[in-house]
Amino acid sequence: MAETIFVALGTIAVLSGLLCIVQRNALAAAIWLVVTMLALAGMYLILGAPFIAAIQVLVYAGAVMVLFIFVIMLLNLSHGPSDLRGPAAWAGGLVLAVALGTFLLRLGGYDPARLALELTGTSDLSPAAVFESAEQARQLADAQGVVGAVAGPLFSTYLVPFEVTSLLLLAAIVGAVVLAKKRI
Amino acid sequence: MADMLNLIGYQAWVIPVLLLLPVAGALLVMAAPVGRARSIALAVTLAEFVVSAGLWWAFDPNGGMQFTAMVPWMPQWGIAYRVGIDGISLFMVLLSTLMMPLCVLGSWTYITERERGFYALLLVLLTGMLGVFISLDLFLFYVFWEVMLIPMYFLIGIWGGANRLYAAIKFFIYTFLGSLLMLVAILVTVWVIAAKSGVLDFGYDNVLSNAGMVGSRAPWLFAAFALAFAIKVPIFPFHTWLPDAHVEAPTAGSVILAGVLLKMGTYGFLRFAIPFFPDVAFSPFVTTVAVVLAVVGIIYGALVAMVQPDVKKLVAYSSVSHLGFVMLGIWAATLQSVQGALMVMINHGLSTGALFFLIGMLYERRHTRDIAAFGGIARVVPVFSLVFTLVSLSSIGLPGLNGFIGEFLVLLGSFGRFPWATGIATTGVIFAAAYLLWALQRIIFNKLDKPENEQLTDLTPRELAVLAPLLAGILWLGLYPAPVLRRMEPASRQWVENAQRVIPGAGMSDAAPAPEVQP
Amino acid sequence: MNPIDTTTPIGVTLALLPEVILSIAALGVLLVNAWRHETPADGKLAGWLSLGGVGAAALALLWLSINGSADAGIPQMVALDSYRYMGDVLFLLAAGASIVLSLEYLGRENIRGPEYYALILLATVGMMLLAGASDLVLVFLGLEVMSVAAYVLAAYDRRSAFSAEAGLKYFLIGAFASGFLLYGIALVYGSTGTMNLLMAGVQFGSGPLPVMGALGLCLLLIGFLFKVSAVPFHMWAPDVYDGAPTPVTGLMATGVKAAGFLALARLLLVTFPAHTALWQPVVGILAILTMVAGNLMALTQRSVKRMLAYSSVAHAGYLLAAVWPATRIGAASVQVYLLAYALTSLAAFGLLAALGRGGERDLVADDLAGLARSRPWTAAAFAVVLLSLLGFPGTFGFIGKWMILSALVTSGQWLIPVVLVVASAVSAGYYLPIIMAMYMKPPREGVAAPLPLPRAAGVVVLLIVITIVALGVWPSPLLHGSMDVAASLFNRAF
Amino acid sequence: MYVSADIIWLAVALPLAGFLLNGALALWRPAAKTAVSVIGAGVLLGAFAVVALVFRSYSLAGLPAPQVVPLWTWLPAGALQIELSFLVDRLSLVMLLVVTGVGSLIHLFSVGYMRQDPGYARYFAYLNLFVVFMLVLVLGSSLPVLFIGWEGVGLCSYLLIGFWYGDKANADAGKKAFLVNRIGDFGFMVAMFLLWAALGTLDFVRLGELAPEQLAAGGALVTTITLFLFLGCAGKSAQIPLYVWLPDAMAGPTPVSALIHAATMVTAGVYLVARTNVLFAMAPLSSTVVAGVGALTALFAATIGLRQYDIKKVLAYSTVSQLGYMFLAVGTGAYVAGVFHLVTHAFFKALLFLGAGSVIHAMHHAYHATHSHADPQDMRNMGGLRKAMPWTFALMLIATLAIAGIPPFAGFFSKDETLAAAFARGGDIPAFRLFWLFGVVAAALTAFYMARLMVMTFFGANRTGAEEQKHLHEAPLIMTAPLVVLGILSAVGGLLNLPALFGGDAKLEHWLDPVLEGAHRFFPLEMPHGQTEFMLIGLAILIAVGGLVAGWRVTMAQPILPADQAPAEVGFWKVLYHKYYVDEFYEAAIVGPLRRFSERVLWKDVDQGVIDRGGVEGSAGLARTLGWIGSRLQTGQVGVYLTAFLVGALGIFFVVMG
Amino acid sequence: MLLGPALAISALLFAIGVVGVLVRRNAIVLFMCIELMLNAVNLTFVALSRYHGVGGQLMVFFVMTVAAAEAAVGLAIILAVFRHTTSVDLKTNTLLQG
Repeated sequence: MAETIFVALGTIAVLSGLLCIVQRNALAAAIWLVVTMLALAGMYLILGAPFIAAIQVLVYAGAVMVLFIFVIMLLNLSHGPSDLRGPAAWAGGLVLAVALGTFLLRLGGYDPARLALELTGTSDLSPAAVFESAEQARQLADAQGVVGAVAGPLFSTYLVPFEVTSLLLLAAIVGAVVLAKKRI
Repeated sequence: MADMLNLIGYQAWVIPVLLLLPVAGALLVMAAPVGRARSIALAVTLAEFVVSAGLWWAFDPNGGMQFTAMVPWMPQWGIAYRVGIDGISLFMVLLSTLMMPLCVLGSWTYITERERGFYALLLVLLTGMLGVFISLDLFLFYVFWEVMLIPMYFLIGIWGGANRLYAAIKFFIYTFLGSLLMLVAILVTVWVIAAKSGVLDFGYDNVLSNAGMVGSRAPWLFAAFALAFAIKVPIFPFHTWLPDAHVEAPTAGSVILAGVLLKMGTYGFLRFAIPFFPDVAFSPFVTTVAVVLAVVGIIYGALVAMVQPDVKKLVAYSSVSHLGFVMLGIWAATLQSVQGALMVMINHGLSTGALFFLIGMLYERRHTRDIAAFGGIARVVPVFSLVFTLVSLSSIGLPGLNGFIGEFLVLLGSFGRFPWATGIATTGVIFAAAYLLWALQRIIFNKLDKPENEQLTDLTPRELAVLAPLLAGILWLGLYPAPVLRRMEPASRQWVENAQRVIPGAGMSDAAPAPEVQP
Repeated sequence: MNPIDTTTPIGVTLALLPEVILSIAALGVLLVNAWRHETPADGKLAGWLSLGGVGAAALALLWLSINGSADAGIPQMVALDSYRYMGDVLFLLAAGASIVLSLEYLGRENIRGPEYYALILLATVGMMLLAGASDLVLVFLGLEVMSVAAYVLAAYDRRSAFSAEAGLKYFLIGAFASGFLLYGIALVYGSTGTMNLLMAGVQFGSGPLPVMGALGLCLLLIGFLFKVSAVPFHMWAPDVYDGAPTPVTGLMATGVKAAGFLALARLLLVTFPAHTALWQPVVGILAILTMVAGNLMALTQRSVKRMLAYSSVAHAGYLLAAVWPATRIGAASVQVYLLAYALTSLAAFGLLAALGRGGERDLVADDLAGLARSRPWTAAAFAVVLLSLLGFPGTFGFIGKWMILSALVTSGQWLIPVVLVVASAVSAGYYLPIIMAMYMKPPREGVAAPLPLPRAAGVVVLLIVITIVALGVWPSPLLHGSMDVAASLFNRAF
Repeated sequence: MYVSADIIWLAVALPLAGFLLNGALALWRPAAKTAVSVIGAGVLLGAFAVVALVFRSYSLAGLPAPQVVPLWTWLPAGALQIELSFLVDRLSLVMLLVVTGVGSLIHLFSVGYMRQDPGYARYFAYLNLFVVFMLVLVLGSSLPVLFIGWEGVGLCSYLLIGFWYGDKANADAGKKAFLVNRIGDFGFMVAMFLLWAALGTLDFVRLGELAPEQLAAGGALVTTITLFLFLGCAGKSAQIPLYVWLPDAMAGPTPVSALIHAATMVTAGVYLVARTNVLFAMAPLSSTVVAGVGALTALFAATIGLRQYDIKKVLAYSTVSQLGYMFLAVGTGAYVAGVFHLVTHAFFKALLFLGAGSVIHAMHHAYHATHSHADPQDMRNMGGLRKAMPWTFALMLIATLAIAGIPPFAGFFSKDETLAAAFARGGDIPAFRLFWLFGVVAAALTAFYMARLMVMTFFGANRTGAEEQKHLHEAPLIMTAPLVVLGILSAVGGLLNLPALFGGDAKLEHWLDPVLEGAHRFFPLEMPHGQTEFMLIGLAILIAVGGLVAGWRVTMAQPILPADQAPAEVGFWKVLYHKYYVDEFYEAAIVGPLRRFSERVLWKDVDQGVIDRGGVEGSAGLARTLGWIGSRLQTGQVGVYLTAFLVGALGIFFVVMG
Repeated sequence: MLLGPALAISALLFAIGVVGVLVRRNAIVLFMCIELMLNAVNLTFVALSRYHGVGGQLMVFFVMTVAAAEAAVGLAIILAVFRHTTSVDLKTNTLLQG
């Protein structure tokens, strides 16, 4: 059941992603991108990452994409001429992307058993045994709540990166302000 | 004399002084007022010459490497300041120190702008050249080898002729490319030895005794060394930087280029490329290539020189021809041919240096080097003509003058090994006479038919002072080269013995030749 | 002797002291700017303040390198090793020099906004994190901090369409490359279960890489090769270097590139040391391509700045060649060359910034004609710098190339060294014309001599030139040190 | 007074001092002509005195062994130890006497002849220097030392031919002489190298010892060596094919022609063959070549001499022809005959040249007085000069008889000996019969053209011009006195080696015997005796007289017109007048193509084209073009950049993932 | 058992993003395609974090922050460019070239 939904959501994500890149209208493209993101959020949920799914909707689809749409409308880009390149670019792009995709799609052949095998180097251990610790950690985290499961490591192991994001945002804000303010 | 020098500890300080004095002089020149630049430069170069002259007596003709010194520089990397002089480098050093004061004096009134820079660069150049000849550490050698490029580049580029920029960059890149490949070869050689012997040492002796460890890489390494030196020599077909550089350089630059710089190439072969990889150098293939190129250079240089309308270019191409003799002598690897090659190196420095001085003097008077612009000037400038003729004859190889000594020894020594090549090379004496005499005729003989030539003034005392030492050298080495030959003989003999060890079928040259028949 | 306990917050703070100080300095600058941001003098004040921050960070770094020495056990997010400290020295140097060079430049080019200096500081923090990170998370974040600041700096000249376009190109391609890098991180994470560089390396072991790990390696390589502007990922570099304000170009060409290289080298040597067979061909081929293409294209440039931009691409090629051997001496040569290149390049861009007069974008070699007479010291400095870039003996640049060649040769490589030296010879074809213009061509009629270097910039350039020459003549201690530093990457007590 | 041979260095040092002094005067005091005269001629007389002293001591002591006078070590290089030392032996003493003796006379003559020339001091400096080198050549104890002199005399010849360098033709002639000589020197050098490679010595004494031991007589090696050596001789002594420089060399002052291009330098080749007679004797093939070339040259040059009008050109071709005789002699193995002819030729040819100089001197003054630009050397402008210049006429007549081979004048004996030897050698090697025939014909032609010369110059009506005639005068005493001495020598020179047939004791032959030991051993020659000898002598006299008479009759038969009115030559005469077009052939076949090849192919095409534009600038251009293409890809389009990015990314995937 | 499909979908999305980057000229749309690529990678992280613990999820969290920061800066830059050329079409923004 979960798998069916997962694949369906995946199909939606891929299709709307495709629609996003072929839409002449920038605004429509943005909307299709939002659809992809929402589909991805659903998939995160199925994959057992409810917190990520939530902020995917809130931050990504909600905030970031709104910013995009805002700028598109600010610059009045939705009525301009098409920005799609010609057939040559399409052909080239497709060839390159297909080549890239064939390499990356080899990842589709992974299942937990193979992952476990590659990780441990033996097939003696079952995937469940190999990933047992992760499973236990998740169960423990479930007990602490959706947020707690993420927040714990965030403020311990990942404290430094977390602090660095603040620097990142600071730089972004300063930069955006400097570049975007009218008066210089 | 030698005792007196010992008394003042000459052996110990001569090389450092030789290396540092010019640099100090250069700083002094830069710091002094413009008007004093040339005097200071002259004083410094003369002092340098006087200091180096002591080598003549202090040098033990029967000793090997002398005046050696070693100061660690980058100890972990096996790099040190290691220097020394032997019979091969002794005369290169003396030649350099002799030419430099003459160059200063020869530029006395010709260089009128940015004098300080000019003389400072000349002095730095001197250090660079001496460094190349006395380095016994490959890293040190490479540094000097390259560093000397810069002053020459500036000398050509700033004080050169109309097309100086082209010539300067051509000179630089040509040489630079070759020497960079040599750098790779140096590194490979030393590191391979280090890997096999466990000793990382850029010292000459280490490389010399262990170069066999490079194994099958030797041909490539030799090729890289050889390319760098071949460009410098220059060997056909790597010679085309030479005419441009010579023609565009100011007189002093041409003199140094011809007198000393070109010898670095042949010196490199003698000191590094061949002793390191004798098996490669004397393999049939390489020998064939080297000898063929040497002979081609001799003939080709002479023929092309013959048809040059620009007298400086003519002399430049003649250098290609002369250096061909050196290459031939080196590869013949007999005592006579190698000593001859060394003599050609010295003689070419004296004769061609003098020729460039003379051409420069002519140029300062007429501001042209076009042979066709002259003619019949012997009548108005007899002393000039006399000197010019004498120097030309020396360059032609007239016996009794220095040029003959070297060429004769080279050819004599090479004939046994390469009869055909030497035979063809000997025709070079015909062509040499052809191009120089023809030029001589068109410049100083024939009818004095250009009115502007009638006002030419003869050599001034200063110009005579520049030429006199060279003329003295030309006559001295032509008539009594024995002291020079004796000083270079032990080193040459050592070199030849090492070389002949790997030459198939070569006996020691000094053994009496086998009789053809026993009646 | 490891007084820093990185399991405690205070320990982490101490371990990151230089970064922390720089961040605080950035905040301080912003704070001061909130009130004072009107006149050029305010800009200078911000500049000096941030320079003070750099100085303080340097002191902290000194303290750290004396006291903090090395990690015990597995490094957490940030490595505590001399490799990181060495990188930090480089970044602080680049930042300090860029700041000093910007002081007059911004006023002259009429670039307003003292936030500029805060962004330089933040970019520097990003570099330090990127090069010092021992966890892919921090690699990514450090890279992004550095990049975001750099995007803004590139576009900082709001009056210049060039600057804006440079920012746009840098941003778009940079973000694109980040995607690849991120994918690579994900796959390494998937393949090993950890994002710690060392742990991942241990996990990969010495057997063949699984498909996921190999794909991850590819993607990471792509991400980093973009950052270091290796051919064919280099095409943004000339445009961006050209369009950005010159001191920023200097920072990008030195600091950003150095951070990329240091992180790349750390990644390859710590995480993939056993899989040289996979990545050495890539690095080798791209090193050759980069050296050749960078030098050839630099040859055709008229604008000095753009020429230096291509030259910077070429130097990336040399550095890639230094990464190739994956040995201790190789790692040492990466550092030595980075330092050599950074110093030289900073001086070059600094001089370029000072020589241009409003819109130095189009400064061509002939504009420098006769400089040796009007400004002999400037010309001499520029000449030394160019010779060092060329790798001429007697300069630091030569020592760098010497190291790289040594490293390659000891690994039995000969093709890359040969290409390297031939490419160097080609590079003489574009460095020399500048020297020629300065020394061998007469000044152009009716063109006033360029202004003298601003005092602060002059001091910086002078110091750099002295260092270049001094290290060119007496590199022994530095070489020795670099070998020790390189050892910190290899000799992990485990 | 007995003197050791060691003082022979003085004979060289004196002219050297003369050269230095005169050279200094030439540069700084060119007007001090008296000093120049005293120094220039004085040093030569001094040298002659020294040589005479040594000769006397030597002959009194009856020393057969050569004396080596070492000066200093010149070229020490391992086994090669070349001393700068002089070899005083019987052969060199003969040459020394000729060189200093005839040289002194010519120096004296020059004092009068060149007095008016502005380059007087320079002239004497060169002339003294020439003597220095000639003496070194003669005295050199080894091939390299001889080579110093060998090249040195070439240099002086070059300088003196081009003495009046203001005229391009003269400068050209000097250069040509040097270059052609250089071709010969090439052979000389190769011969030295071969000898060194084969024997390990270049010293004459050692050569004489080692060659018979270590070389195979008649072997390829010794043949090669001698052939190369002969190439050198052919250059210096103007033999086919290298004779072309000598006629042009007449551009120099006439005393120079007498000294260098008749009496001394050009005979150096003959001297060298005689010096290395062991080698030549060991190589019969080479000897045959030498004789053949000599005979052919004798004939060939004589034919050209038939149709020349320039008095000096006639003498020049005559010299070439006579040198051919000498080579015929030495090639035959009659070394004594060769040297004998060398000596007598020195006397009479010097006399002829000086006589011609005297005539030219007179003609020049005559034309100078009237400012005419006619050629003072063209015999068509002369005629009837015997009245104006009786002394000159008489002395030249003696010389003519001597060269034509009329007994008892000097030339008869030497020439006869040569021809007889060739005839005798014909017994073993038939080719020599042909050479003999050449020699005989050449002898007839010699007599013919000499008669023609005398007739055109001294007989018939004067063609100089009405006004000019009055200015024709006999030369001053300083010029005629040397002529007289030479005239006596030409008349009685035959006594030097008077054969037994005429009651002589063949002095020269006995004198030279020790020198020629090796030759006798390997290449013995049995001279004809009795009837054959008489027959040959008779034939020789007949031929000589016949030639003279024919020359007289043919020349007198037609009226001679002055040069400016003379008709153009036709038919074979034209070919002869143009010297068989050999110069033109050399120019068209060798010199011109070589120059064009050097300029167009080597310089323009190879050097500037292939190497410089193709290789050097081509690679620079290639780099630039590649760079340009690269930067064309740099379009500024982000799309392009991203595409390149992806291509690179895929490349990495391919490399890593395979 | 969703690992394989998740990774495949992620790869597909990534490739689609790449195609988009290659075929669009509008800077904003191009940037959106890059966002698509980042989202694709996020899916990989989440799928993997199921087996390797929470680190992957945290990485996604950081990526979103980065995306936000980039969006702010990127859009500001686009605005700045727009101010100069009144176009966000990359075809017209080629001042720097050669």
